[in-house]
Amino acid sequence: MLTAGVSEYGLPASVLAPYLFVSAAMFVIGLIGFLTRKNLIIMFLCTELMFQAAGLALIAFGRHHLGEDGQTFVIFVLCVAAAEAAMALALVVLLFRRRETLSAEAWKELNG
Amino acid sequence: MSEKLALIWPEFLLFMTTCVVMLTGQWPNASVRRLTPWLCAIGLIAAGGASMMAPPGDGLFPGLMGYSKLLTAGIGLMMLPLLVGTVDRKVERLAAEGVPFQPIRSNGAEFYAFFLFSLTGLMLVSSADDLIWLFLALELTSLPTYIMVTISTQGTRSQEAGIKYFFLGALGAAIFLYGFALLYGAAGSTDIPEIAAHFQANGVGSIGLLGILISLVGVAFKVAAVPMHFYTPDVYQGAASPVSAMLAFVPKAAGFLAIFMIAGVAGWGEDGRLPAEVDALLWIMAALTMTVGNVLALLQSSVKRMMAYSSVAHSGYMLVGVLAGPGIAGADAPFWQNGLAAVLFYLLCYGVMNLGVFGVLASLERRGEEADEIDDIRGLCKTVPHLGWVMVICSLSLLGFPPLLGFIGKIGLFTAGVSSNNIPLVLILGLNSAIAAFYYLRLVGAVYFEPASDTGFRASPYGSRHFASLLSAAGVILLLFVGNGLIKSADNASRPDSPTSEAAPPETDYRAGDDLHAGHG
Amino acid sequence: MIAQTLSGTFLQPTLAMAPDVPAGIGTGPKWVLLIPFLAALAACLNGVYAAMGNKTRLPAWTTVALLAVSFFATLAMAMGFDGNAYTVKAFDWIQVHGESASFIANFSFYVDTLTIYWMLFVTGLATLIALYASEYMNHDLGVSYCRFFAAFGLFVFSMACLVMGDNLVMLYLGWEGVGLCSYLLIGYFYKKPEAVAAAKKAFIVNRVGDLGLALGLYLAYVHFGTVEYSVLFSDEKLLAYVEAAKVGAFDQIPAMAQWIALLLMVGAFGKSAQFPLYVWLPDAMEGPTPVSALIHAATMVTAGVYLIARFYPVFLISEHALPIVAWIGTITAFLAATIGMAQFDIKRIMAYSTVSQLGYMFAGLGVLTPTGGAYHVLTHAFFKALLFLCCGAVMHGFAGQLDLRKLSGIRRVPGWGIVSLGMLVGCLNLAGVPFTAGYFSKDTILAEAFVTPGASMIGWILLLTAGMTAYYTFRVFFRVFVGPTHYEAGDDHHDHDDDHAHGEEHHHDAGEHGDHHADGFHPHAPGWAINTVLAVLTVASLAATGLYFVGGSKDLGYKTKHYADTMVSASTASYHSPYSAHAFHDDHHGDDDHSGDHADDAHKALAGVGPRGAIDEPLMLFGKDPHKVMYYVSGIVGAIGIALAWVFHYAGRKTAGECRMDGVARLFGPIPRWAENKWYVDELYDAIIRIPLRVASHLMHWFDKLVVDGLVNLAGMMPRVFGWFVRPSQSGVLQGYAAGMVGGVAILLVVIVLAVRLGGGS
Amino acid sequence: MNPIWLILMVLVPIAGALLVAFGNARNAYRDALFASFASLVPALMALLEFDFTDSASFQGLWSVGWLEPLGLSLSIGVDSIALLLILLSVLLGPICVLASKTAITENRRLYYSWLLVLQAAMVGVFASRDLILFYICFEFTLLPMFVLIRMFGSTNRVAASTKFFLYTFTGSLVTLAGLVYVVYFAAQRNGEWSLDIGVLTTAAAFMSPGEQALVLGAMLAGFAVKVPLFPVHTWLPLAHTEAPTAGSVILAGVLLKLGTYGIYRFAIPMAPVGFVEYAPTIAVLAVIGIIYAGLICWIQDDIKKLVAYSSVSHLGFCVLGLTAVNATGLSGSVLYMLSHGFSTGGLFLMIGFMYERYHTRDMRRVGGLASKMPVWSFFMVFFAMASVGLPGLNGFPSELLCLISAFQADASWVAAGEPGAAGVTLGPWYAIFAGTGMVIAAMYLLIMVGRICFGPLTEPEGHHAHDVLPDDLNLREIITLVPLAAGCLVFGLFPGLLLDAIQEPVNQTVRLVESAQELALPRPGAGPETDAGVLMILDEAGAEGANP
Repeated sequence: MLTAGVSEYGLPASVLAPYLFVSAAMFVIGLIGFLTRKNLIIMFLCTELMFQAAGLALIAFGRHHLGEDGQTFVIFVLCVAAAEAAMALALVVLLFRRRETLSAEAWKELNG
Repeated sequence: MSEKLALIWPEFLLFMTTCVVMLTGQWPNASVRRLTPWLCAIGLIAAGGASMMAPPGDGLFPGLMGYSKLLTAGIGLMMLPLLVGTVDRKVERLAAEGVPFQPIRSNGAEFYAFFLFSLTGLMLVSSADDLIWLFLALELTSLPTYIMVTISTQGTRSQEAGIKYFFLGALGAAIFLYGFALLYGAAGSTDIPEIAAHFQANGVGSIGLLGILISLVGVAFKVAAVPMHFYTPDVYQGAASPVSAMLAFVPKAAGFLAIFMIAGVAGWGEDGRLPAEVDALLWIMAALTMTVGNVLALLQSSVKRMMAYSSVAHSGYMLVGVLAGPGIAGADAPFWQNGLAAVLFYLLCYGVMNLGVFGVLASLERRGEEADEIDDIRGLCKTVPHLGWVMVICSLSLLGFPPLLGFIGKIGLFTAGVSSNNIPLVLILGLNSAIAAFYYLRLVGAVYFEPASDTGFRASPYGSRHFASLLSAAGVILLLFVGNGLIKSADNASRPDSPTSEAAPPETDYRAGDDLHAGHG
Repeated sequence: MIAQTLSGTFLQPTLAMAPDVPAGIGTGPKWVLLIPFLAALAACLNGVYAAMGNKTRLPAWTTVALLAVSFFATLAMAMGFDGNAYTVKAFDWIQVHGESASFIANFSFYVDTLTIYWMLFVTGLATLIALYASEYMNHDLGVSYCRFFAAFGLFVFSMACLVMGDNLVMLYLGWEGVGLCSYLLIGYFYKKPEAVAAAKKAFIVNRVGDLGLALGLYLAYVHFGTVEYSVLFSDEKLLAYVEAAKVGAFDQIPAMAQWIALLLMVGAFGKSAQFPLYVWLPDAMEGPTPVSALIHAATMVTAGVYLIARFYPVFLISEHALPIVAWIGTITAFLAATIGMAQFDIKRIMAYSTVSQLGYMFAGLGVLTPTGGAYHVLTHAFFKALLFLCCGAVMHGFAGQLDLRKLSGIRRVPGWGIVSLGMLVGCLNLAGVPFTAGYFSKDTILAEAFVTPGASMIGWILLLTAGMTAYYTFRVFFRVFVGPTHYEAGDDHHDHDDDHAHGEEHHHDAGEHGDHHADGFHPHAPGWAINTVLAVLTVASLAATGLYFVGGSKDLGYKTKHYADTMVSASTASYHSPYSAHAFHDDHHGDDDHSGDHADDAHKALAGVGPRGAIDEPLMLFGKDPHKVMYYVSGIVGAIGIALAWVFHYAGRKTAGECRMDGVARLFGPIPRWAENKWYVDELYDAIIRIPLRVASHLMHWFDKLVVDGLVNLAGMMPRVFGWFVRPSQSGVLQGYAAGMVGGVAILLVVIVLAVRLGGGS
Repeated sequence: MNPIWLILMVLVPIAGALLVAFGNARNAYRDALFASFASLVPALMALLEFDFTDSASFQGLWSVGWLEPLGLSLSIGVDSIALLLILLSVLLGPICVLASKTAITENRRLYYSWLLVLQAAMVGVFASRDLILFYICFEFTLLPMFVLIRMFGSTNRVAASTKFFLYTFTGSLVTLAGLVYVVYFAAQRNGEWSLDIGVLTTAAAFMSPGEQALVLGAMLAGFAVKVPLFPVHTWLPLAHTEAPTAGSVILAGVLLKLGTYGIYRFAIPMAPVGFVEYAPTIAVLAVIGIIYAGLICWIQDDIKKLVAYSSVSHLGFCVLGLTAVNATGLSGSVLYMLSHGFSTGGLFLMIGFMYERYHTRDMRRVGGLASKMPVWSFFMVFFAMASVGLPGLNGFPSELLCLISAFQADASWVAAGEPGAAGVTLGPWYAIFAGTGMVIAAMYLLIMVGRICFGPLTEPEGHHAHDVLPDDLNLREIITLVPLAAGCLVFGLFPGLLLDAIQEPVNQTVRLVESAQELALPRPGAGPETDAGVLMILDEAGAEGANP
């Protein structure tokens, strides 16, 4: 599959696969962290991990295809991640002021 | 590059307005501050005007931009009066009492600015022809809404809603980002038409397929489709009604446009169907979404929550249209085969009629608190007749009661579903409309038949909110008379690029007759 | 008087048949429509009177006058009849013109001799009884009086439609119409729950029969493609069947055609109160007596006889229909007689005697003598109307008293002479005393029963029944009209009747009451209208005897014996049994002279229906002409019956309440009580039909509520249940949501991959 | 015929409704009466101008585009059947208004305006020549009825109205799917999207039997509920019992007929082969309904529920006639649609008038009214007799024809060439079992009359005279009843007035079904010539309805 469209100078499939594996592992680790950790900040960091997993995949693919698109994409992803981080911190601070806790489980007034 | 800029004139105009609004929103002079919504309106009108003159884009759906942007501007314009008075009440009251205005305490500037940002994002989604662009546009649509939800009221509920929305949104974004990465990996390009062409030429492949599936479920978060729907009721209920009204439209529209593109990448084949896996995914998602949304809505006593679930259900209806695709005949498919056109038209209908219900809730107040429970709106037709009637009309329209706008919208989905041979799904859609009738009828019954309950809710002093509600009800009825043009433009907007093209298409002019683009020369 | 008119004046024109008549059915004069529509007009006018609040006897006079005109129109129709059946159309009624089959039933009338025969006594008796009722009902002047006469007029209209209708649907209209009027008139005293119940019962039981009639109609339509007599009876298929039936080749007749008669028969059983549908008629006596006389004795209940007579060809082609008719008639005759013997209410006795006599008529039809049946209808109409009217007069005069144990020797009460005389004549007729009309008509049937192969058992039962009839008839006469004079007032049925108020005041309980009548109750002797009517009917009943001797004709190509025979033979009911006792009077056997000449006219072709199976030699009874034998036998049997009644109910009787029979009855143990309780047939029906149905209805109602509606509600609940099921996922916990999302996506992806891969992709 | 009359029949009531809704509450009754009488004028004009010699073709055709991409247009036109049903709807208008004068004392404006809106919607249903327009009107009738029951009904009105709405709405949505499928099929076949009923009818006959069966099932999901056919009837007794008098009259008179009309107009012509195939099944349900509902009537104490169940039973006959799919049956069935409204509508009015005086419908508490209300009792007996199917009144011809049609529609008889046999779907057993319904009808209606009219007078405890109404009917009430009673009598004696008018369209439907049958199951030896002939007939049948 991956051979399709591969430039002869690009990252060969055999080398690409470990990158993708790492990327997938990062994504899953992030996911598991998101699901299991109660602390909002850590949860946010886990989403960052997932973003960066995607970034890693993009870079690997970019190298594979020998295009600049992947790297460009990663730059933008980083920007967005930064923006989200800013928002996340602002929100977390706001919430902490209210409840004096960073536990995600403190917020379940709305349900049903 | 510069010719591409021509495509985003509306966004640019909105962005300019946003900048101005950021300033006026916290101007020390109250009368200038009061101008803010008006400035927003001007910006939206300008953006709308510009979108009419926009040239066809070079994405998968060249005509999509014009319609979507105009739709965005139009619905945004309708929402604007509803947003008035959502934030800064205390600040403004104090200011009116002579306390010096403290910009740091005011949220007005951000609120309007974020509203416009979000709309800008939505417009950008419609003009996206690149995965990066799409990703950024989607994020631009969503990020401001996280803040808007959080600041929409002073209570903890908004903050709870905000935190849930933000975190789950981030999770969703991560998922579709990963999907995008896979897509890029499979096709070697981020340019959407190129990816589509690549897939068409070489087959989708397993990585590509995985990318499409993951992107779709990720974007499904935006439209609140099952299983990404969990946040919806909490967020809608926690946010102030005007913001909920916006959430029910803006991210949903963005999500559907993105779904169009991703599904378009997979391509509706010769037989008009998506690749089997994608088809199955959307089929199951559509069926589950409408069913889960409706059955949960049945159990609610909070109108906002009910409307949130109904919003989930409506996404399910629209997914039927996505499944149907642009029709077997491709660019020549008539409207009744064109599921995408049906979705675009239904988005319009939904945006208009949904606004009314939230508008009514926003127009009822008890010491600054908005109505939420169904008890709060009992007997509204007697106490505040105009709001009561808005509620009746919009509920019936949401229910799909003929001949109101919702029914016309649903007919399009029905015909598209039937033409794409998704008859079981159409039956599920029909039965779900019937389930929906249970709770919409409860709304109608509560406002029209039941005696007023004295829960202390009075008509809101913000006349603009009443205006927005009435506008919505009027739209439900009056748009029926111009439905012809609207359907035609939705139809044109959803015409895919020539399905057999190998690469990015040249600019075509086959939409010359499009009335939305009448001014384009 | 009427009988004389009948025999003398216009009998001849009836038979003055043109020898060569063109094929097909002509159109008659429009004024024939007056006969039914005058009656309808009477009904309408009475309705108007009711609306205007009329409180005089105007409704009665209007009705009598219009019915009289109608009667005279009938006479004119009879006299003007030239032997060719014709139709008169009032208007188009129900017409469906399909591509393949058309259904046509017009509101039009069919006139042949059978129609005339029937209409003569229907309109004649109706006029007389309306006159009677004008006096009888006068305690009810006002809206009720109008109501009575409106229904009366409507009845005559319906009866005219029944008898004169030119198609089965018209017949059905009349059939149900008379049922309605019967319902309305039985329920005339609508405040009495028994009257309401009886009315209801009459209508519903009749409807069961009507269903049979309706189905017969449908089948006739399907098989013959028409329901119009003029087409149906000249249908070649039918004629061919009749030919086949003549030689007994029933296997050549499709079962479908044979079923028609079996279905129509059910209708006839219902309307003519035959077993097992007879239960409504005795109860129908809750209606005012004129109604009982007209509807439930003389006319309506003979509709079944008319139906079978009219459709005689159709019955002939059915292998089992006529035997069943004969047996049902016989069983009914016998059963009703046994019940009649044990009753004490004189009106009920008359009711059971009506049922019994109707059984005779059916038996007559069944043993291949439509003539006998029709003749008995006529004689019975007169004498039974007379009997009922006499009973009515008694009831009217004695404040509703009808118990023969509480009335005695009325003959000697001043003013009751004509009533008693009328009663005597009626009883003589009913008992079949020699040389009365009833004697001759019953004799015809009995004789035919004995000569028809396989029917002799019927003959014996009927003979026994004749004796029983004589007994219970004279039981009434001997107890009520002769003997020591004694009476008690009844519990006045007529609530509004001030005249009878004193009767009520002085009412005494039967147990303590002695044998005097002088404590203030004065019987209310009948007035001129009642007496006139009774007198006319008495004369007519006697004169009907004469019809047995006049009116015979040879114009049909064979010799008919008397007026009824002539009229029946010239119609679709024509049939002369090869075994017929008449054959012995005829110059030659009917077989060879029936066919041929008149074959062009379908109706006459039918009139020539020959033998059912060839016979070689005439049948004999005891080696003699059965008819003559029967003259003696039935005379003797009647005499025995009367003698028994005399012994047990008259001889030595000192009081109204006690007689020798009481002792005799005890010998039979509980049987008389069973007979008095009508052999518990009503209870039986309750137990096997009504109660199970009612239970079923209740079950269905619960089924409807619980299961059918329950399922609907359950289906309505399903979304909600599903909602409750899904709702826990909305726990409000952020990470729960995330887990739901991720889990959901994972499951979705797995399911899809599995589904598509395992499903072979597409 | 000028389409303006059809349009006016819709617009006049709507204008009236607006007048009432925004007028003075005190004048609501008067204005509504005026409007309902005013709409009789176009009705009369339509009747006069309609060319009955050409009754099968659609007249008064008028079309204006609306949502062209969807093919949705406002196109109207009537054949004689539609016209007669429209006239019935319009005729019931003034009757319902008159009957409500004293019964409705609160919210009069709402009541009368919804009543008028309902009338307009009913006219729209029958006048539509556009499938979706039909559906819109069909569904829209739910709303006014829902309001009438919910707002003006008796104690259990909330449950009744909700059930009524949801039940019929659910069924209709499935119907919509079926209808859309037909449209889709026609569009594929013709290469052109059209919602014109005539075009669709022509094309639909070419659907494969399997498709037809599915489409039939979908259509029945809505129409059978509306009829209502056993076992989907349970909403009706509830709705009837709770509805105000006028609501019950309209429900029985017209709204139920929407179901049978739907079957006649859509299910039969659009799925002819499927319909013939499944007709026996439908007929069995109809027959079960006749007997089952009849027996349930028998034991009711609530008089209104009794009459409501009797509607279920009666409509069974109507459906039976349809399933016979022959000229007799369809004529009988259409006749039933027209005449059932008179008798049952009359009964509901009677019950309403009684209810106004006694505030109970329980026959254990009130009865024997003949002595106190003779005029009322007269009409009661009259309408009951019409309902029983007494010959000479309106129930009879239709019932007769429906039963005959079922009886004659035996395939073996047709094959044997019996002259009166037509149709192949049913057979004598259907008529025999349905015929017991006649006996049962006599049973329950006479028992009802016996209890309510006759016997000793029973009045609820503490009953006192109505402060406005006299003991017996007043002039207004009699005037309300007279048209219905006259209808019963006239259409009983002269059913030809209606039968002649509906003959042509009915025959055409039969022709269409037969041609479709041949198309689906070509006889051996039928060459292309025959097929062409069939096509011609089908096209002709469809073309009659096609808009110019």
